[in-house]
Amino acid sequence: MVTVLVPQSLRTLTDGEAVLTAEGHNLRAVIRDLAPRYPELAERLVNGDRIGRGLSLAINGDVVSTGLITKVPEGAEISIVPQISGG
Amino acid sequence: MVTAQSQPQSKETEQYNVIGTRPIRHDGVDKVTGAAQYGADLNLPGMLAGRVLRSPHAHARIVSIDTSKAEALDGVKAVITNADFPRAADAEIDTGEGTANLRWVLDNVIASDKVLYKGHAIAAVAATDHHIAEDALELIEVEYEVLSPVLDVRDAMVDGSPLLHDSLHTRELDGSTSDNASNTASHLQFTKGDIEEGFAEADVVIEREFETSMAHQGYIEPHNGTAYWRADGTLDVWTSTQGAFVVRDSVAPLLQLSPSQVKVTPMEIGGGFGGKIPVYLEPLAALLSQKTGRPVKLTMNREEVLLATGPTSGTYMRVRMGAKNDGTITAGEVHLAFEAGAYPGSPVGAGAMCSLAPYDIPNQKIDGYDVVVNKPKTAAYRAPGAPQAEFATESVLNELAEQLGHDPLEMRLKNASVEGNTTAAGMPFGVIGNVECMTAAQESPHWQSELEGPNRGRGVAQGFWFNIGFESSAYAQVNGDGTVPLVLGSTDIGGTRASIAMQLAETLGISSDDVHPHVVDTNSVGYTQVTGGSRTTFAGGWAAYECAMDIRKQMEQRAAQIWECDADDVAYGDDAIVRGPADEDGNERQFSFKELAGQLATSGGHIVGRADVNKTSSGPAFATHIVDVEVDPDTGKVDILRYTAVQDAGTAIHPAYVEGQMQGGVAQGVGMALNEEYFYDDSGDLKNASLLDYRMPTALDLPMIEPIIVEVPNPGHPYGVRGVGEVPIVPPAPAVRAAIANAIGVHMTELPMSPRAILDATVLDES
Amino acid sequence: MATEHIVVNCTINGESQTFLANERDSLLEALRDRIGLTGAKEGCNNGNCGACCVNMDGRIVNSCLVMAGECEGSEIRTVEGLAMGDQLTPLQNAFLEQAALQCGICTPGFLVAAEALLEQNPDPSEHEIRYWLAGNLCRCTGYDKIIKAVQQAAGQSVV
Amino acid sequence: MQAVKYARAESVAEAVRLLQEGGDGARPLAGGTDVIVQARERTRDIDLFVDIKHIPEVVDIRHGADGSLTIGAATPCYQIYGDATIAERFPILVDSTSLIGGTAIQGRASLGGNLCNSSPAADGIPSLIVLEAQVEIAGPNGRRTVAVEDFCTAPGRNVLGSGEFVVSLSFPAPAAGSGARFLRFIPRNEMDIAVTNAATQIRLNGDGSVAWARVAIGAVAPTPLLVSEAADALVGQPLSEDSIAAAASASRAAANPIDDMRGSVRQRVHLAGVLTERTIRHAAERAA
Repeated sequence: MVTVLVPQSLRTLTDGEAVLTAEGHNLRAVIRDLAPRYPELAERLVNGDRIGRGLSLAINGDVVSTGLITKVPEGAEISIVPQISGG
Repeated sequence: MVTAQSQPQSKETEQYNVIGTRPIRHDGVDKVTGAAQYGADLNLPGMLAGRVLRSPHAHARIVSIDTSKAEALDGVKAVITNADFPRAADAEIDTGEGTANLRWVLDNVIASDKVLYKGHAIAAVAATDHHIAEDALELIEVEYEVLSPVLDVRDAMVDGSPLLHDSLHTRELDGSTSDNASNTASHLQFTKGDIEEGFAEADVVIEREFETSMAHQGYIEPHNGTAYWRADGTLDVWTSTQGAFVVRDSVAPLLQLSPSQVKVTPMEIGGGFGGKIPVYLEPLAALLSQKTGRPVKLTMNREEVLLATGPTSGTYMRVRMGAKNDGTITAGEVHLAFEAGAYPGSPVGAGAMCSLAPYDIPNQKIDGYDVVVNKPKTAAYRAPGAPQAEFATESVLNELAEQLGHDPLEMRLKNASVEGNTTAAGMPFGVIGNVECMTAAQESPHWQSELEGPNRGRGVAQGFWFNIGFESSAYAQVNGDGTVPLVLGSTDIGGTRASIAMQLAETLGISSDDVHPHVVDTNSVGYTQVTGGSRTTFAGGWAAYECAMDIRKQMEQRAAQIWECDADDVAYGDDAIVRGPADEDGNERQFSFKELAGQLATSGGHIVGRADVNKTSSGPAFATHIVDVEVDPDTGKVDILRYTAVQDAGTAIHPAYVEGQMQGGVAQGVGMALNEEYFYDDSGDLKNASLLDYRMPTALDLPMIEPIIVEVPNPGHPYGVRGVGEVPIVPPAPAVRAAIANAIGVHMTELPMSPRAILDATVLDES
Repeated sequence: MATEHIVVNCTINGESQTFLANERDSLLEALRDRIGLTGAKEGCNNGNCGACCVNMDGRIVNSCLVMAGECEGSEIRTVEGLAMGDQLTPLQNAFLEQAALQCGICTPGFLVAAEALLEQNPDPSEHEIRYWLAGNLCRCTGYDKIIKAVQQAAGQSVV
Repeated sequence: MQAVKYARAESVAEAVRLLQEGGDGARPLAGGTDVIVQARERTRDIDLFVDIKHIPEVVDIRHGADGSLTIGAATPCYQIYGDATIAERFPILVDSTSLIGGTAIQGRASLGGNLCNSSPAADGIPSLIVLEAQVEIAGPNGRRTVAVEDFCTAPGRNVLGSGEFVVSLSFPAPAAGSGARFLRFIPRNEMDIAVTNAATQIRLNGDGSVAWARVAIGAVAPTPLLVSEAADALVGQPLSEDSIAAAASASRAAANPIDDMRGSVRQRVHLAGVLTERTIRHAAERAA
C-alpha cells in the first residue's frame, strides 16, 4: 500500500480528502487504482503518456523524472506538486 | 577582514582520494589565456551578422511591418518577421525542467500580432557586417496601435485591467479555469492543519506586506546564437546555453524539423544562472541562415539582454505568522503574487513550496498567483522563486524572534524541519542538513563575535531549495596510456568538468589529471538536461560514477580474458588494481589500471564506458547566512562589513568551487537586497537598461565572504552529493534586512533596500 | 551610411600589425572581428563591465571605448599576450590555483587589469585591489577568490 | 555605431579646421568615454570624431610659478590624480578624477570631456566651479575664455559654437588657508553616476573665521549649480553647526532636481544638504 498526499488545490477532485491510499508497483498503476474512486483526480494526473500538465509527482520527497513508469516502493508517500524548475 | 575557511569541517571526505581535493580545473588554462571559445567568438567562413529590431512600446498591436527599405540596403541579405516562421502548434514542448506552450515560445522569440514588453523582438536582419545590419534596423517601418500597459502585479490582477492575452483564463491546479479572461494565469494553494486554530494558539502574530522588483541574472556574456542551415536540410547551431538538448528540442519544433536534423554545439558559456535556458536568438539565426544559405551569427547587446531576456519575478507578498511566547511557531499564512512577465510561467509554485519549508509549522496556508504583466517573460534565476518568497517569510520570522525576545537562530532551531517532517505541499523530508547549518552558524567565529559601533547591525536568515536531478549522460574511453577522455553533455558554467571528472577518477581510482573531460554537441553524447537546478555535479557525477563502474566491469572481464580465468574471480579494487586468482605457480596476478590499459589494444580492443542516468534523489539544500552591516543614516547607504555563509553541500567534491558557488550566490543575493531593480516609467519603458544603472555589486561593494561547508551526505547519491549552486542566493536579502533593522531600527518592506528606499523609510518618511 | 575601411598600424602583443578595419569599429571589434583575437570580450559595450579590458600604451582601457583609428601607432596588449607560450604568468597561475574563475567570461579583463595593477603597485592592499578592479564586473565569484588570486600573485600570504 | 569617421588633429588650428568643415556632426574626441557611447547608441548625431589627444597643449599639465595650474582638456584622469603637485595643492581634483568611472575609464576620461559632455551629474564640474576654473576655448575666431560656471547651459548643452573646442582649464593658485573637497553620493561604491554631488572651497582667516567660500552642487538642476547663498551663509563668521546648517539649507533651497531612475526629488534635495555639510567640514579640515 502507498499513500498519496493531495494538496489543497486538488482536493476539489477528491471530495476534500487530503490523504488517499492505493496499491500499485509504479505511478501509472497507483493512478489506475485511484481512478474508480477519484476519476477526476486520475484524469488530472495523467496527460497521455505523461504526468498531467504543470504537475510533478514526488516519491518520498524526490521529484520523479522518469514519468508514469517510475517504480513506487511499498509504503511510499507520493506527493503531487507543481512543476519546479531550477536556475 | 574575514578570511575563507578553506577546508570542509566534516571528516567524511577523508575516505576519498580525489573527492575533497582542489585540483586545477581541466578547462582552466584555456580560460586564463583567452583561448576558450565562447559563443560570440565563433567565426565561420561566409558568416553573416544579424541584429534584431525591438519594440519601443510595452504594449501595442502591430498594424503593419514594412521591411522593403531594409532589404534594399546594400549588404543586407535577409530580413525576417514572425510571418516567416511555420505556424506554431498549440502544443507543449520541453523547455528544460518544465514545459511551455510552443506558440508562446515563438511569440516571445518574435512577436506576432502584439508586442507585450519594451524590447520584444519584431524583425531580424542578416547582413555582411553588423554595422550594416544595425543600419538596416532603422529602415524597417512598423506601425503600432499603442495599448495601455499593465506594469504592476496587483493592478494586473484587478478585473477590468487591460488584458495581455484575450485567451488567457486563470487555471487552478485541479485543472479548472475561470470563466472570464484574466492576467492571472494560475493559482495554487497548499494547506496544512487549521490556520485559524494556529493563529488562535499564538501569543504574538505579525503580518507584513512586501514588494520586490524584477531583477536580472546579470551574466556578463550577452546572449548569442549562430546557425547554419545546410543544403541537405540539416541545421547546425552554436550557442551559449545551459542546455544544448533543450535548444535542440525548442528550435526543432519551432522550425518543424526533426531533432535528428538539428545539431547543437554548446560553446563556452559566460554565465547563465537560469537565464540561458530559454531560446531567444537561435531560431532567428536558423531562419536567417535558411534564407541566405550562409551561417548567421546573432548577438545581443547589453540593453537587449536587460530589456528582453528573462529576469526573475517582481512580486507582491503578504505573510502572517504566529508564535507562542516560548518561540514555537503555530501558524504561517503566505500570499504570493508573482509577475510572470509577458507570458505565463513565473516561479511562484516553487516559491510557494519553499516559503515555509525550513520550519515544521503545524498550521499553514500558502497561496500563489502567476500573473502576466507588460514586462519581459521571466526566466529561471538561481533557486527560482525562493529568494522572494523566503525574503518574506524569513523577515517575518526575524521580527517574531525580535518581538518575543528570542535569539533568531535559537528560534529557528526550535522550529526547524527535520527528517520525516512533511511540508505544506505534501513533500516529506529525508536526510537533510537544516539543523546542522544552523548549529554551524551558531558556532561560527562570526556569530560568536561582538559587533560594535553606531549604526551597525547583524542579521541572520535561513534558506531552502529543492535541487533537482534529471537525466545526464557520460561516455568515457580508456586510452593505452591509462588516460581517460570523458565526454559530457553538460555545459560547464563554473567548474563542472572538474567536479564530474573527479567523481569518475575517484571511482576508477585514478588521478583527476588523467581524466580529460570534454563538453560535446547533441549528436555526440546521450541526452543531458540543463546545467541548472543545482543538478550538474549531482547527476553528471552520478553518470560519471556509473560510467566508471561500467569501465571497471569491462576491465575485470578483460583481465580474466588475458589470464584465462573466470571473470567472477577478478576484482577491480578501489586502489585501481585489478586482481585475479593466483597463477599455476601460485604467483599473485594483478594489473595496475595503466598496465591493463596498455594491453587493451592487443587483447581484443579498446574499452568504452557509458551511462545514462535519470535520478530523482537530488537531496534538498539548506543554508544559514550571517551578515553585519553599517548604515549611513544621512544617505541611506548600507555597507556590508562582514559575511558568513554556511551551507550543506552533502559532499563537497571540489571544495574551492563549492565555496565559489556560495560566495557568488551571496554576491547576487546582496545585489538583489540592496540595489538591483528593474526601474520602469509609467509607459513601461525600462529606464535602467545598462550595467551603469542596473547596479550589480562591484569588487568594492563586498567584503571577503567566509564560507563554511557543512557535509550531511545525501544518501541518494553514491558520493553523497547535494546540489550547491542555488540555495546561497536565498538568505542574503532577509539577513541584510534583519541587519538593517538591528542597525537603525527600521524594518524594510521592499526589495531592493536601496538608499532611496531607506531614506524614504527614515528621514524622509512623512507618515 | 556607406561603410568605409581604414588601415591601422600598431603593435599587438609585441608584434607589429597592419590591419584593415571598418571605420566604425571600436578597438574591441577590430581585435575580435578583424584580427581574430577574441580573448577580450564584449559584456556591455559601454565601459561598465571591464570584460573588454586591454592594455594600451601602458594603461588599461575598455577597448569598447576606443575607436580603431585611435590605435594608429599605439602598443596594445591583450590577454593572449600575457603567457609566454605555455608559461603562464604568476597571476594566471594564481587564478587557477585560487579557483578565481567560474564561467570565465570576465577573466581576461580581470587578468589584464590586475597585471597592470601589479606592475605599478607590486604590494597592493585588499582595498587597493578592490578599488582598481571595481570597473571589472564578475557575476559568478563574489570577487573573494579573485582578490585572493591577486594577493597570491603579489606574493602575499593567502589563507 | 553610426557611420562615423575618425580624423586626428596635430594642432589646435587643424582641430578647429576639421571641426568647422565637419559641421554639426563633428565632435572632438578626447577620452571618448561618453561620446563613443553616444555615437554607438545613436543618441547623438555624430559623423566625425576629431581626435584632439595628439595636440601637446591639450594633453599636458602646467604648473605656474605663482602656483596656478593649467590642465589640457584631454589630459586623462589618471595623469591628473597621479601628479604630485596637484595632489598637494589641488587635492579636490584628485577627489573628482579618482572616482570618475573605474580604472580603465580613468585611463582615458578627461576633465575637459567631462565638462563638454555637460551632464548635470558630472563629477568633475562642481570641483572646477569651486576652484574658479577658467575654460580656454579655441575656435574659428581665435581663442576666448569662459568662467566654468557659465559653461553649461542645459543637460548636454554648453556655450561651444560651431568649430569650437575646449583646449584647457586654468586654475588660480589656491590662497593660503584654503581647502576644498568634492563628494558625491552613489548607491554603489564605484561605477555609478552621482545621485547628487557637491564641492566646497573654503578659506579660513587666522582666527578661524571664514574669509571666503564657494559651494557647488550637481545632479539637482539642469546644470551644475554655483550656490552663492550657501557661501554667504559661511563667510564672515567662524564655522559653526549653525552656519554649516544654514549653508546646507541654502543648497537644499537651490536644488531643483528631477525624479529619475537614479534618484528622487526628495532624495536629491536631502542629499544636496548632506553633501554640502560634509564637503564644508572636509574642506575646512584641509584648510586648517
